[in-house]
Amino acid sequence: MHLSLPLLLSVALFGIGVYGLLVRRNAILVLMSVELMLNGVNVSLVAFDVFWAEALRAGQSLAIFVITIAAAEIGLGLAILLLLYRMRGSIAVDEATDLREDPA
Amino acid sequence: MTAPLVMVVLPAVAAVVGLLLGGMSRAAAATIAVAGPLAALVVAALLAAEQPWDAPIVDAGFHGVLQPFPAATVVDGLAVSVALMVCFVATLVQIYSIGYMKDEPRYSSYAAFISLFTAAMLAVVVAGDLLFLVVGWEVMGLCSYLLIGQNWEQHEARRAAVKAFLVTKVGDIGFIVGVVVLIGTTGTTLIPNAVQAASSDSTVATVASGLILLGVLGKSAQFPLHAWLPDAMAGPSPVSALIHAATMVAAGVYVVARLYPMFLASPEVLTAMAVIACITMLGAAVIALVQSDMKRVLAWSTVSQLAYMVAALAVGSRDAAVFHLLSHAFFKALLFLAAGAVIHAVGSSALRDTGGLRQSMPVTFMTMSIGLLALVGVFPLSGFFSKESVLVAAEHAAEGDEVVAPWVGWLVLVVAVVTIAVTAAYALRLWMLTWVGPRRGEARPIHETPPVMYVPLVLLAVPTLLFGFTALDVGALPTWIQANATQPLATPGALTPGLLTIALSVTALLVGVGVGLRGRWSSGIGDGRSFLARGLGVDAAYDWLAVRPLLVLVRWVTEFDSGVIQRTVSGVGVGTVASGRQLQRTQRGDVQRYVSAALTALIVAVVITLVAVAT
Amino acid sequence: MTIQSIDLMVLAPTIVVALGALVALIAELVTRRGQVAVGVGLVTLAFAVPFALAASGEQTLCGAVDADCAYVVAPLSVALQLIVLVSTAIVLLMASSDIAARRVPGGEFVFLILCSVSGAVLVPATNDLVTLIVALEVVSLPTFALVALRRGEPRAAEAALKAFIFSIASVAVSLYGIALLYGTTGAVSFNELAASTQASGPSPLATAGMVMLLAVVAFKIAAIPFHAWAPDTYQGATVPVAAYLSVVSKAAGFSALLLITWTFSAWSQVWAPVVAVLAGVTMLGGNLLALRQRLAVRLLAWSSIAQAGYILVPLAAVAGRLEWGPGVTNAVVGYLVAYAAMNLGAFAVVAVVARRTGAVDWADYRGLARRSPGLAVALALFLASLAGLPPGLIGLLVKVRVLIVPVGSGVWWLAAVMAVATVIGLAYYLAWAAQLFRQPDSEARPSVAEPETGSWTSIVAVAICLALTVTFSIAPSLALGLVDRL
Amino acid sequence: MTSNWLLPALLVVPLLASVILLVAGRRAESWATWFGVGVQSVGLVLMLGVLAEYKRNMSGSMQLVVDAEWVPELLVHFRLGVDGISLPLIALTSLLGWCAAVYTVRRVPEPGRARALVGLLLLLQVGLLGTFMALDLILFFLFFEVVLAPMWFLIAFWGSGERRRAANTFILYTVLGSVVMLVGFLIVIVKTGSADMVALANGLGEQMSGNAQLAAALLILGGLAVKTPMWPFHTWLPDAHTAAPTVGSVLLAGVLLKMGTYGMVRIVVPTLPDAMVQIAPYLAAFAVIGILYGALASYGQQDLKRVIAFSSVGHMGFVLLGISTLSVVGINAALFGNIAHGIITGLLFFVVGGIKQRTGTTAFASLPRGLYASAPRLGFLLGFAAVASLGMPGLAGFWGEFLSLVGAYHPAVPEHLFYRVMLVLAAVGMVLAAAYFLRVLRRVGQGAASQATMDDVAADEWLSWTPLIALTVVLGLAPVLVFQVTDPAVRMVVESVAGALP
Repeated sequence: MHLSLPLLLSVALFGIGVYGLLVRRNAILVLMSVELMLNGVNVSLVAFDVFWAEALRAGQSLAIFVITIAAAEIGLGLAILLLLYRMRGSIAVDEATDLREDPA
Repeated sequence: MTAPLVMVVLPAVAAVVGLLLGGMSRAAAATIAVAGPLAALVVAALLAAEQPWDAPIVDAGFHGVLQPFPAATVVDGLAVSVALMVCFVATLVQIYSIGYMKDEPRYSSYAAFISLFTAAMLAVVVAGDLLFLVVGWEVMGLCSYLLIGQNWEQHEARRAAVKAFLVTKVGDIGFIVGVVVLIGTTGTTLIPNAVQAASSDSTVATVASGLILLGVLGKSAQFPLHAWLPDAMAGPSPVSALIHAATMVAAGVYVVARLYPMFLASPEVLTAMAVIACITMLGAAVIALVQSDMKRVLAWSTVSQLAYMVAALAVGSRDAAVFHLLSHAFFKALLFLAAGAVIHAVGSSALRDTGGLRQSMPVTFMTMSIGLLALVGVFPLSGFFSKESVLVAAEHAAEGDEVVAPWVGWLVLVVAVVTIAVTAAYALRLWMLTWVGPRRGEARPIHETPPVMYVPLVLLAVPTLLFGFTALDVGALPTWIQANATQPLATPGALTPGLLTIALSVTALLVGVGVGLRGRWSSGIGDGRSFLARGLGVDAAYDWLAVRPLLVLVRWVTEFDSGVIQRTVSGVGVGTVASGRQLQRTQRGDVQRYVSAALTALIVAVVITLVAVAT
Repeated sequence: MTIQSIDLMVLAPTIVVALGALVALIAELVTRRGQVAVGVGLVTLAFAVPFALAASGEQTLCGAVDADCAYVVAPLSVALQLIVLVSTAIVLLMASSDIAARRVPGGEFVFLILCSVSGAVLVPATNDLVTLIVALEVVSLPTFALVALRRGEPRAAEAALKAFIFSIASVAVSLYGIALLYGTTGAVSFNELAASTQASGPSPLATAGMVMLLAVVAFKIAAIPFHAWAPDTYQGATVPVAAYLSVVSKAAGFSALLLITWTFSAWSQVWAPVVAVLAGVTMLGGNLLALRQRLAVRLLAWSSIAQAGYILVPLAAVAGRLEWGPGVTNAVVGYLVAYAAMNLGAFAVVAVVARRTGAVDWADYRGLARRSPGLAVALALFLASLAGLPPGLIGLLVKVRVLIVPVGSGVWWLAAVMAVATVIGLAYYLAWAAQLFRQPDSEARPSVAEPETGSWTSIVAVAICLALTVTFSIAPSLALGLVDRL
Repeated sequence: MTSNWLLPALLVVPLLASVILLVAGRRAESWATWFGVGVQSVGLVLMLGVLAEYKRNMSGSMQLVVDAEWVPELLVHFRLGVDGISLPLIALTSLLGWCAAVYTVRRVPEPGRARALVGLLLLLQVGLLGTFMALDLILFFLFFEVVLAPMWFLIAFWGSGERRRAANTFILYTVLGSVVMLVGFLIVIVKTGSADMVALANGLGEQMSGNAQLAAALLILGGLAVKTPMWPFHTWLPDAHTAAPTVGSVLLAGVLLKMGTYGMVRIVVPTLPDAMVQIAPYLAAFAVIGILYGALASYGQQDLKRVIAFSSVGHMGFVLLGISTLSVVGINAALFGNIAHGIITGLLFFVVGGIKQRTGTTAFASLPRGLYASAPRLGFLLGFAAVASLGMPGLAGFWGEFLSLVGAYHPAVPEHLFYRVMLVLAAVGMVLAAAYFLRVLRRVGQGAASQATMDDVAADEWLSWTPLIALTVVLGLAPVLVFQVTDPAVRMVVESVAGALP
């Protein structure tokens, strides 16, 4: 299989992730879309690792690290969402705009 | 401290002491005031006594551009004679002022400024260093401003003071730039060396003397910078006598005499001087004819007489000019002091209020008459001889053996003779309106002025009578002026009157008297408002050419400054703050908008870097 | 099978801090008093400093080939570690009164901060992209929790959310960048990457990867356009946490940037112009937005963004004739040291005043000189230093040090932008300083006199910063020459 | 040199004093002003010490040099020294500082707080003296900036009118200028590898390439021009003067403006000769515009302080003209013009401050007339200072202006005809100067006295002003006292420029 196919997949995943990040109102879906982005990265990492196949297998080891990082982020993210829900009653991202500049 | 410097310093010290002890008694102020010029007179006399003087330049300090301790002085006939005159007139004026300014609250500052003026005039007279000359020159202008504005409660005194200072200052631009050119080209500030070097190179001489002439026109009230002198009459009469008749106005002529070799090296400047002198001479005399104020008549007469001196210089005879300068000083000071006495008695200087004062003020009448005769140039008086010497010089030039073209000589001769006639006319008119005929104005007891005022008149009358004879061969004046001169000039003895000139002047005199008598002198006083009386529109010309454009320029500059520059500067500030507010609108609080902005910026960066690296 | 040789002593600073975090958490559970946790925290930090100094020049976590160890301690990294450790100590001192007043749970606070610091100490010594990203994540994640950890302030959660979302987005983008770089060069460790950059020019994919890699750094140092989260988060968080974010996490960001630019110094034509534009925009934008700012913490947020712009200038100057080298790094570290002292000092004073008078708007500082002259003079000095105006000499000297780099390398427009930015900056620093000395207006301000319980520690924090700023002003080479001294 | 502790002492004494005042707390309000006079008097004594130690015959070379490395990373040495160019300015600063201190003893401006005021004046003194003594580019820049904060506080807190805006314009404008100057300095340091002014002046600067010199010179001149102020960068001066308290105006006009022109003579002319030769004619043009513009603008002003502020723009125009000639006479005239302007405008602002204190205003619309009558001595002083300021020969103001004209007649740069046109225009400026000062005297001094009860000059005012009056007369009659000191040093500067002349 030529290297470009997995890369196309990873770009697709990354693109959808970015779209979800910027458009979705629900915070949890935003987190999910970030997961998508990270998985996109993982796919490309593994693909490159197979391509290079060098001694340290750096690509795959980084992929595993990325997975752990994603897990940590989601853990913390959900905690913050929980707090947000308790404080505001809703986890809509575009409603959380109390902190802003007032150019009056 | 050499003798000339002492002469300068004495009145200056008197001035400073007078100012410092401002509030002391009048008597003390008066004694200090008189003591200053008197002491200077003594020193001048001592200097005169020990002539022939050895070294012309008494170098009292180092000179040169960067060590300008400008106290180098020169002692020669010219300097000493004029110094004697200045001290003599100054002392008499101080004495006269004691009486005249009896009820003046600010007498001590008045007397101090007169002493300061005397010091400045003496500085100009004995200056051997160009910078010392400039210092004296400008301080004189300052004192004239201060003294004209002595009673600054009145509006026209304030206006006249400022006008006098600014008009002379306009002339002084030329003077200072001329001195700068002189110092710049010759590299030295010592007058003899500078003049020597300048007269060798004709272009430098023309430029320098042309510029310095501007200053002279301002200070000696010649056309077109003469309009300040008649207005300066707003000052007290003793001031007019000393400053605006005898000394300051003559300083311009003196400076030209001092730098004469340089002027001789530039015929064009001399021709210009001649033309200006003729215009001023005749114009001023005619205007004097229609003045309605006694002092303004004398002021215009002074402008006209100064033109005689400038004309004499123009036609190549420094000695005639200096001779007329000295004689004019005496009789014009006499006339002004006499006029002051009349004003003191009558209470106003307008000719409408005088008339028939012969019996009540005999001494003043006598001295003023002598003065007027001298002014007109009647035989035994000094005025006759000095005017004749000017005519002789003009005739000499007309024969073409002078630096200047012959036609200049003829022009000066003709205009001089005509002016004699007009002078005779206005002198006679003044004499009649003051002394003869019915008493006009409100009747008030007129009595002779106190001795402290008429003694100076008598003392001045003496030189007016006798000074003329010094000009003849037997007299010492011609050799005196030449004595010790650094550059001896035309043959001495040129001052004796010639037959042709005597004939011409006598006929002109008679014509003038005739006109004077026939004119309806009693009713024709006029109110002084007519175009002629107001100085042929020169004041209006000043206004249009200088004052009005200046004010427009000032308004434009202030608007430009507060408008354009100020607004750009504060605009920059306001603009920055406004852009700050615009940027704040990007910070609306929605995190997804933040991230989208960041990512788009990133994409743009990636694309641009790709393009940049690719090329 | 190749076994990695691990020399634990070299990793000591990170390990000590991590252990300290655990001990602090347990101490607070056992003794029920937050102060103890702070005490433990301070002791751990004090303990970590000598280890950091001892580790200079060592390296560990080496793989088969000796060269590419994952953790290499150069003098530069020791300097950055020192900045991080000392700054955190000061932040802890500032936070202790919040902890005492129960506004913030003591044990968790110290635990989280020390975890973050352990990451921050790791960052300067990493030697490959993987460890770098992990270290950066270890620094960032605890801070979001810290921001949210504020009782009685609903907006804290919002602040944490914003910072969190921004962070994960930029990390994801950077990871993608690393993937591309790995894809094109086949290497992850800095040495190999440096070798491959010398070998060949940057391919398009590598260029894209390089620029995307800068995203996480731009987020950490809050450079415009990755800055929008900073003012909201600083305002939402407690003042000590804001101080921590503005100094320690920013220092970690700059450490990462220094390492990245060192690795890719051969491809400087790629990243240098980007950093230059970043520096210019950040300086101008930060100062301009601060001009109309009225809230004290938000103003300090914008000011720290602008200061980040100044610190970027030496790196940006590589776009000109200058090569990457000690001339650049010493300027960056020098400015960072001075910036840490001044900025922490300003935050410390704001912390004290905010706690006592609840002052949020900087107009509430009007006439502070009347009420507590010491604090007012200290704040005035810090603001003068940040502005670069004597008596804040160190602020001026570090700006001169930073300005000399672009002038030397011929990047004229950057020098001009910095000149203009400092003038705009002076405007608002001066406006605030003026408030302090004006006559207090009519309505009575709660007097600052009565000290709160446990607030003496934040006064100590102000004193330390003041001492640091003054000593740096007198002996500037302590700050400017820190790297050469280690 | 055994006595090179003098220069640092001149700096340390006021610095320590201001710190003491800062620490002394509120009870120091009572003795603060006396303490100020004491410290300034010590400064004056130290100054006399420097004058004594100073060897006139070696006036060309640096004396009392102190050199200690301070920040090696920036090549910054704490290097102080004094020579013919800086000695008169340091003396002027010490004297004006003393006069200001004496003046404030019983006349603390409006919101009081004497302790803070005296502290700031002492800090200002440190900044000013430091600027004139520094021999290292960055050190010069540091002291150049030290002056700003105290001056800003003086205007913003003790000023009048919309003082806050004026203070902000002053400090932001000047900081922009000084940062631009800093970039110029950095170019010089980067290109020559040294920041030592003396080495740079003795030829190290000449090795820089043509356009590097030009870039550095333009930047440094730009910064210094804001400070001088040169026309079009002058708009901050009138606002600053109208708003500043009397003492602030005196020091602002008396000494702060001289830092700009001193910087030009000390740094730009000797270090960047090639660039200076190219820039000189433009500098002359701007100078003359400044002279005419200043005179015309001050004629149109409606406030006494603004008139004097614009007159300062005019006088500094003459100083700039002198510098632009790059000739021995010209630069000597410029340095003398600096001192004379400092003394005379300082006295003018003191007198105007006295008038403001007695009448409560300086605006022509509301000023009472007839000052000569209501307060004769104060009126005399106003007249004396105005006459001195318009350049009356025999007083100090004349030599600076006159000799810069003589210098302009024979400039070292080739464009002689252009300079002669400038010379004539500058001379015209003298008349305009006379015009606006006479307008002031006529409006304020003369006329019927409308405010009868006005107390005349008090004893402490006399004490504070007499040194200035005396110096105006003494320097007017014997300008050689200053030229003796400045001439050797100026010849050194002109020599270093001579190489660059075609």
